[in-house]
Amino acid sequence: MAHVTGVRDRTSRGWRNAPASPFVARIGWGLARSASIVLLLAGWEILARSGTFTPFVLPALTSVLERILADAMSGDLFLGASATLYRALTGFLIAAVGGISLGMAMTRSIGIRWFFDPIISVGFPMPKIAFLPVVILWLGLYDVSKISMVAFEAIFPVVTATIVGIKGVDREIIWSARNMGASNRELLCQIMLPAAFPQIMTGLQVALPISLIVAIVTEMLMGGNGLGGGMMSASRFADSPGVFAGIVEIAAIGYCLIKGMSMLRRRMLLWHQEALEPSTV
Amino acid sequence: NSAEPVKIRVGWVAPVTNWGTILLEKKDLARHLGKSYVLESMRFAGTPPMVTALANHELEIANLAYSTLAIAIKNAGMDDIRVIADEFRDGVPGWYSQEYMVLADGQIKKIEDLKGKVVATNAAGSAVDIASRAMLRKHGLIANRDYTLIEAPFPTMRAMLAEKKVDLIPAVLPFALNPDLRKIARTLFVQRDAIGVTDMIVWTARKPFIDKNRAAMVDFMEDTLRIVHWYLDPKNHDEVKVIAGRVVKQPPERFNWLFTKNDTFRDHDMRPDLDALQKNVDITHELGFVKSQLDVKQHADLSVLEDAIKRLK
Amino acid sequence: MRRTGLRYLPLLLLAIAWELLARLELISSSALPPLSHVVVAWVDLMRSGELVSNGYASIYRAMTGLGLSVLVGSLLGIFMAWWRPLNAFLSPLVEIFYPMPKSALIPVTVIWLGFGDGSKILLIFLGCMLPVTIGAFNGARSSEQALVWSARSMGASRLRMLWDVVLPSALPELLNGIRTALALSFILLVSSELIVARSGFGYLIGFLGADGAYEPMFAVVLTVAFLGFAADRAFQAFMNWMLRWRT
Amino acid sequence: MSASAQIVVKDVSHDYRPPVGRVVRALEDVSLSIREREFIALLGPSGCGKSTLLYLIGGFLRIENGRICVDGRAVTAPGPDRGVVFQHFALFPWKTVKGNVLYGLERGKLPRAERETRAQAFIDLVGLTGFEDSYPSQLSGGMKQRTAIARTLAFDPQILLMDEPFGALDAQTRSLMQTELLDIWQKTRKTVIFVTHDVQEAVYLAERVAVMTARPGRIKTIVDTAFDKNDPQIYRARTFVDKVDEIWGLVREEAIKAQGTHAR
Amino acid sequence: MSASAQIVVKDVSHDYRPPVGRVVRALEDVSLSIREREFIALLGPSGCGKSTLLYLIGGFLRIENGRICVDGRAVTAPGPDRGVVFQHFALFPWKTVKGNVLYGLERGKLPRAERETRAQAFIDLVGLTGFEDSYPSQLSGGMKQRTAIARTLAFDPQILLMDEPFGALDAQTRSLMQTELLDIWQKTRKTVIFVTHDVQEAVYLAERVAVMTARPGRIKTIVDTAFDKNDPQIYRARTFVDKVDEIWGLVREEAIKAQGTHAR
Ligand SMILES: Nc1ncnc2c1ncn2[C@@H]1O[C@H](COP(=O)(O)OP(=O)(O)OP(=O)(O)O)[C@@H](O)[C@H]1O
Ligand SMILES: Nc1ncnc2c1ncn2[C@@H]1O[C@H](COP(=O)(O)OP(=O)(O)OP(=O)(O)O)[C@@H](O)[C@H]1O
Ligand SMILES: [Mg+2]
Ligand SMILES: [Mg+2]
Repeated sequence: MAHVTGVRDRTSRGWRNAPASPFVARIGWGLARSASIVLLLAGWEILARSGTFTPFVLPALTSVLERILADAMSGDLFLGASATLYRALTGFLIAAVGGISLGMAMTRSIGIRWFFDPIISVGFPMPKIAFLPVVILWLGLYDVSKISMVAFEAIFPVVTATIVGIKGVDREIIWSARNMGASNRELLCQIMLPAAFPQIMTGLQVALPISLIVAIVTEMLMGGNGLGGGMMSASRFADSPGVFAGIVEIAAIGYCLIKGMSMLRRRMLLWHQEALEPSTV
Repeated sequence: NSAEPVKIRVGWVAPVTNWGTILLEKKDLARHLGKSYVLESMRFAGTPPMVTALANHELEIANLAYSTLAIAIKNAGMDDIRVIADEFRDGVPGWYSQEYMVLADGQIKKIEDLKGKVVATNAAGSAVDIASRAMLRKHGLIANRDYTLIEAPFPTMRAMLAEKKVDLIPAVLPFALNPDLRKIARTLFVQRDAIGVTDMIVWTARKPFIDKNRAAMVDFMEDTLRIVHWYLDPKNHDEVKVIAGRVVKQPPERFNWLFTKNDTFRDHDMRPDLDALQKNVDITHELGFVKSQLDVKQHADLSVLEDAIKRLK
Repeated sequence: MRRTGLRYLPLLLLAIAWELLARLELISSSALPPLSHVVVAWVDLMRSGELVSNGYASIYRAMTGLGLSVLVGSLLGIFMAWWRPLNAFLSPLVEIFYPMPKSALIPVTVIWLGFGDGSKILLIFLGCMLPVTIGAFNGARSSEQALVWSARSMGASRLRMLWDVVLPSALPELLNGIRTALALSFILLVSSELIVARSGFGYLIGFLGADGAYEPMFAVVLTVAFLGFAADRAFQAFMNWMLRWRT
Repeated sequence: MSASAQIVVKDVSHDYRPPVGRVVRALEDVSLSIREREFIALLGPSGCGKSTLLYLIGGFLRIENGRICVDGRAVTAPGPDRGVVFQHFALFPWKTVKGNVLYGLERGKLPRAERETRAQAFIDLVGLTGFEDSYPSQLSGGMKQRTAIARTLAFDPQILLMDEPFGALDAQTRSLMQTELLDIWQKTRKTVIFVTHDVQEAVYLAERVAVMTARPGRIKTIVDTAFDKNDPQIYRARTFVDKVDEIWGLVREEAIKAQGTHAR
Repeated sequence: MSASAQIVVKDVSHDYRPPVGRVVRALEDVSLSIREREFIALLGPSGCGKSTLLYLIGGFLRIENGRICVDGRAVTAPGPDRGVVFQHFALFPWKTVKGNVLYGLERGKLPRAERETRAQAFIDLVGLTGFEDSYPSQLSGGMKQRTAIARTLAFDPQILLMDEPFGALDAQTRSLMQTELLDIWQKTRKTVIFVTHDVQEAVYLAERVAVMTARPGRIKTIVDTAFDKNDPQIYRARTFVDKVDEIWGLVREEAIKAQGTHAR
C-alpha cells in the first residue's frame, strides 16, 4: 500500500491549490503575528516623540526599553519576575487542582453541590480585595497570603468551567464506560475529565491571566517586591519609565504564559475537533 | 465675568481630614459657588493617581503631602506646580503630633531595639513613612538593611501590632485614639521628635490654570476660607461632629477630637509654613526619594490666598 | 419556600460562621466586624439613600462595560476562530492585554478618556473581555465540521454559517465565559472605582475603608456580593434555558 | 417462562420526561424472558423502544415501572457482566482505536502484555489492523462501528446487548462479522440480545426473534427461528425465506401502525 | 463519457492529513461521470472512501488533486444545488425537528407560511408527525435519520448526495422511504448519488451502480441496473437476483481485499 504515504508523490506532481511550502507559510504567519505588536510599539514611540504628551504621561518606548535592559542587567528584573511568577503560578496550580476537584465533586455529589453552589454564586462576584485585611491578619504579609488571594480568585472560573464541561459529556459515553465496569472514581478521572477537558482547559486559560493579575495587584497593595511591588514604588515616585517598564514586562511574561497554555491545549486536545483547521468551506 | 463658571476639581485621599471632603457639606457658605466657579471633589486612592491626574489636566487642585509635592515637581517634571494653601501641620507645639507605637509590654524599649524587627508603614515614600525612616536613621538603622519595612493599611495597624505581625506601627488620627490601641500600645516616638514641625499636606495647582482663572480662584478661596473658619470655630464643634459622622457613616462621638487641640494643627487662614515645608522636602531628598533639591519658595504662589484673606477682613 | 430556604442554607451557615468568627475574636473585629453590625450599618446606608445613588452609578458602568465586552469579545472570539488572518493579527494584541492588571493601565487610559466614567468602563470592558473571548474562541473552534457542512450545503453563506452553527456550538463555553465576565465585572467595578471616583460602590468602599469604617464598608461589599449573586442566579437560569437542547 | 431464565423483564414501562415538552412513553408493559446462552433478536419499527429496552437491561436508565432481573438479581446499575454495543458507538473520542479497545480490559485481571495481545486480536478480528493509533474522528462510519464491536467483545461480558451493531457495514464485512459473532457465541456460551432492522440477519443469527409493536413498544410476538447456522446456503432455503417473510409481515404491520399513530 | 454529464469527477485523489499520525490516502484517481437526473448508487467496502467522495462533490473538502465539475463549473464550495444527507445525520442539536427541517427553507424565496407547510409536509412524509418540537437528543436513531432526510428533501436541491440514508431504518420504513425517494426523483428530475451497503437497495433504486475498490478507493466497475421500479415483485425476478449476486460478488472481492490489506 505505497499509496498511503502520499507526501512523496505530492511534491513530484506539483498539485494545483497545493499549499505553499510549510516553511514559507510558517514564516508568513509569523510575520503576520508580529505585525500588530510592531504597529502598537511603533505607534507608541511616535506618539511619545510627537511631544503631545510629557515624558511623565507617556515616556518614549526607547527609554522604557533602556530601563528594562538596565533592570535585566542588574538582576532586579529576574528577581522581581521570579517572585511574581512564583506567587502567580503556585496560586494558579492550587486553583487548578482545587477547582477541578471541587467542580467534579459538585457534579457527583448532591451534598457538595448543595453546599458550594450558592457559595460560589456569592463568592465569585464578591470584591475579595475588601477582605485583604482579614487575609493579612490570618496569613501574614508574605507569600502565603498573596498565594491564597491568587488561588481564591482564580479558583472560580475553573470550578464553573469544570461543571459546564462535565454537564456536557455525552451520556452514552458515560454509559459505555460504566458498562465496562468503570468505578465512580475511574469514571471521574478517566471519562469525565478527558471528555470535559476542552472546557476545563478554557477555564484554566481564563484563570491563568487572572492569577497573574491578582499576584501583581496584591503585590501593589501589600508590597513585597515582585513586578507589582516594583511598579507600585515606581508609580509612587512618579517614575514613569519604571511604571511602563513594569507594564511591558508583565505583558511579555503574560504573553509567554498564555502562549504556553495554548500550546499545552493544542498538545492535549489532538483528538478534538479544534485540532483541525476550522473548515472554511 | 464670563458666562461659564470655571470648573474646579479638588482631589482628596482621606475623608474628613482633607478639606476637600467636607467643603461641599457647607454649601450655604459658598457664595460664589455655581456663579464664578463650580466645585467637584474627587476621591483618589493615593497620591500617584493624583499626580497622574494633575499631569493630564484632569484635576485642578491636588492636596499633596510634602513628599509627593517634591516627587510631582522633580520626578514627574511638572515645574509649574504651585503651593497655594495649607491643609494641616504636624508637631506644632500644643497640637497633636503623629505617634509611632510599639506593644506596651513588648521587647522594644528604645529605637535601637528595632534592629532586625518588622516596621509597618502605609506606603513607602509617604509623609508618615519618611518621618519614621528619618527617626530610625538618626539611630543608625537603615530600612531593609537593619529592619524590614512592610506596608499595611492604617485601619489594620492596631490588629497587626496586637497579633505581633509587626513591631512598630504609625498611629495616625483617628486610629491613634482608639482605646483598644491605647490599652496595648505605648508611644515610642512622635513625628516631632523625628523631623520637627512638618507641613504635612498642602494644596497645589498648576500655574497656567491659576493665571487663567485668577478671579474664579480668588472667589473659590474666599468661599473655602469662610467654610474653614466655620469648621474651626469651637462653637460649631457639635455640628461639625455630626457632619463628619455623616460623611463617613460613623457615630459623631468618634469625632470628638476633630479640629480641637487633640487634632493636628490647622492654620486659620490656610497659610503654609514654607520654612518647615522646605526642611521636609530636604529630608525627602536626603532619603533618596527625589532626584534633586527643590526650592519651595519658587514653587509657592500665595497671592490668591492673600487676596481671599484680604476680602474676608 | 421551604425548598429555597434549604437551598440557601449554606449561605446562612456562612453568615453564622462570620458572626461567630468576629464575636469570638478569632479575627480582630477591627478587620472583620460582626455580621450583625454590618447589617445595621447596611440599613443606615440604605435609609440615607446613598447606597442607591452610588449603586446606580456603579451598575451603569458595570453593565456598559460588560455589555461591550460581551459584544466585542464574542465577535472577536468567533471571528478569530474562523478567520486565520484576523487571528494572526489580533491574537498577540489580545494576549498581551489579558494578563495586565487593569489598574496598571490607568496612566494610559487616562490619556484618552480622563478620569471619568469612560476610563472605568474601559477598564471593566478590558477585564471582562478575557473570559468572553477565550470562551467564544475555544467554543467556536469545537464546532463540528459536519454541522458546518450541513448548513453550508443548505445555502448558508459563510457569515451566516457563523451565526447559525458556530455561535450555537460555541454557546456552552461562551455562556460560561459570560458568566465569569459577569462576576468579574462586579470585582472590576469596585477596583476601578477604588482608584479614583466621585461615586459608586468602589468609591464608598474605598473611603469607608480608608477611615476604618469597616462596618458600613462591609455593608457595601455585601451589597455588591448580593447584586452579583442575584445577577449570577438570573444568568444561570438564562443559561439553562438557552442550553435546553442538551440532555 | 422457564425458571432457569437468565434475564427476566417483567411488566416494564418507561417514560421519557424531557426538560421541555411532553412525556414520551417509550415502552409499555414489556415482559420477556431470556435463557442463559440464548441468542435473541429484537425487531420493531424505528422509534418503538428497542434501544430503550436495551438501556434498561443494561442498567443505564432507572426502572420506574416493573422489574428486570439478571441472574436472579434486580438490575440497578450497569456492570461488566452485560456488554453493550451502542447504536451510536459511544467511542471515547480522546482515545485511539487501541485505547478504546483496551479500556474494557483494564479492569480485568489480565496482565498487561496479555491485554495488549487480546486488544490487538480483536482489532484484527474486525479488520482494523493498521488503524490502532487512529482517533475515532479519523475513522469512517463503518470503522467506528467495528471499533465499538471490538471494544465490547474484547472484555468478554457474559451477556451481549447489541444495538444494530452491523448497521453501518457493507454486506461482506457484515457477513464476516456475523460469522465471527456466532463463533464467539458458540464458543464462549454468551447470552446475546441483538437489535437489528435486517430481518434476514435476525432469522439467521437468532434462536428466537422478538417483534415489538409500534411505540409505546410492547412485545408483539416471539418467533422461534432455529436454523442451521453452519449452512451457507440457508438463505435460499424455503423454510428460511418463509420465516423471513412471516416476520417481515409482522414488523410491517407495526411500522404501518407507527406511521399512523405518530399524530396522537 | 457523455458531454452532457452533469457531475464530472476526473482523476480525483484525496489524502487525509490528521494533526498527528500518518497521511491516509482515501481516494485515488477516481473518475466518474453522472448524467443529469441520473440515479447512481455507490457501493464499496467499509472505509473505502465513499463518504469522502461525496464530501468532495459536496464541496466540503478541498480538491487538491484532480477536478470535479458540476454543471460545467468546478466545485469550490458547497451550495444549495447539492443537498446532502450525512451518514451521521449532522442535525443541529439546538434546533427541534421542525427547526432543522425549516433551516434549509429559510434561505429560499418561499413566504413564511408556505415554508411552514412545506416543512410539515416533509415531516409527515418521513413519519415524524407529533415530534416536530422534539430536539434531536430526544429521538431514536432512526428518527434522527428521518429528520435528516426530511431536512434535505425539503429544500429541494437539484442534486441529492445521500450517505447511507436508510441505514438506521427498519425494513418497512425503509421500503416506504425508498418509494418516496423514487417518487420525488421521478417527479422533480433530480440527480441522485446514493451510498448504501444494501446491494438489493442499490440495484432496485439506481440506474447504475458504481462499485469502489478497497481503500484507497477507486471506481472498480460501473454496472447498469435499470429495472422497473414500479414492479413490487421485482425483488423476486431472476434477472434482479442475478444482478444483485453479481454486484455482491464484486463488493465481496474488495471487502476481502480490505480485510487483507489493513495490515500493511
Ligand atoms: N432522551 C429522550 N427523551 C425523550 N424521548 C426519547 C428519548 N430517547 C428516546 N425517546 C423516545 O422514545 C422512543 C423510543 O426510542 P428508542 O431509541 O428506544 O427507539 P428505537 O426502537 O431504538 O428506534 P430506532 O430503531 O430508530 O433506533 C422514541 O419515540 C423516542 O422519540
Ligand atoms: N478525518 C479523517 N482523518 C484521517 N483519516 C480519515 C478521516 N476521515 C476518513 N479517513 C479515512 O479515510 C478512509 C475513507 O473514509 P470514508 O469515510 O470516506 O469511508 P467510507 O467509504 O464512507 O466508509 P463507511 O462505509 O465505513 O462509511 C478511511 O480509511 C478513514 O480511515
Ligand atoms: Mg435505537
Ligand atoms: Mg461513510
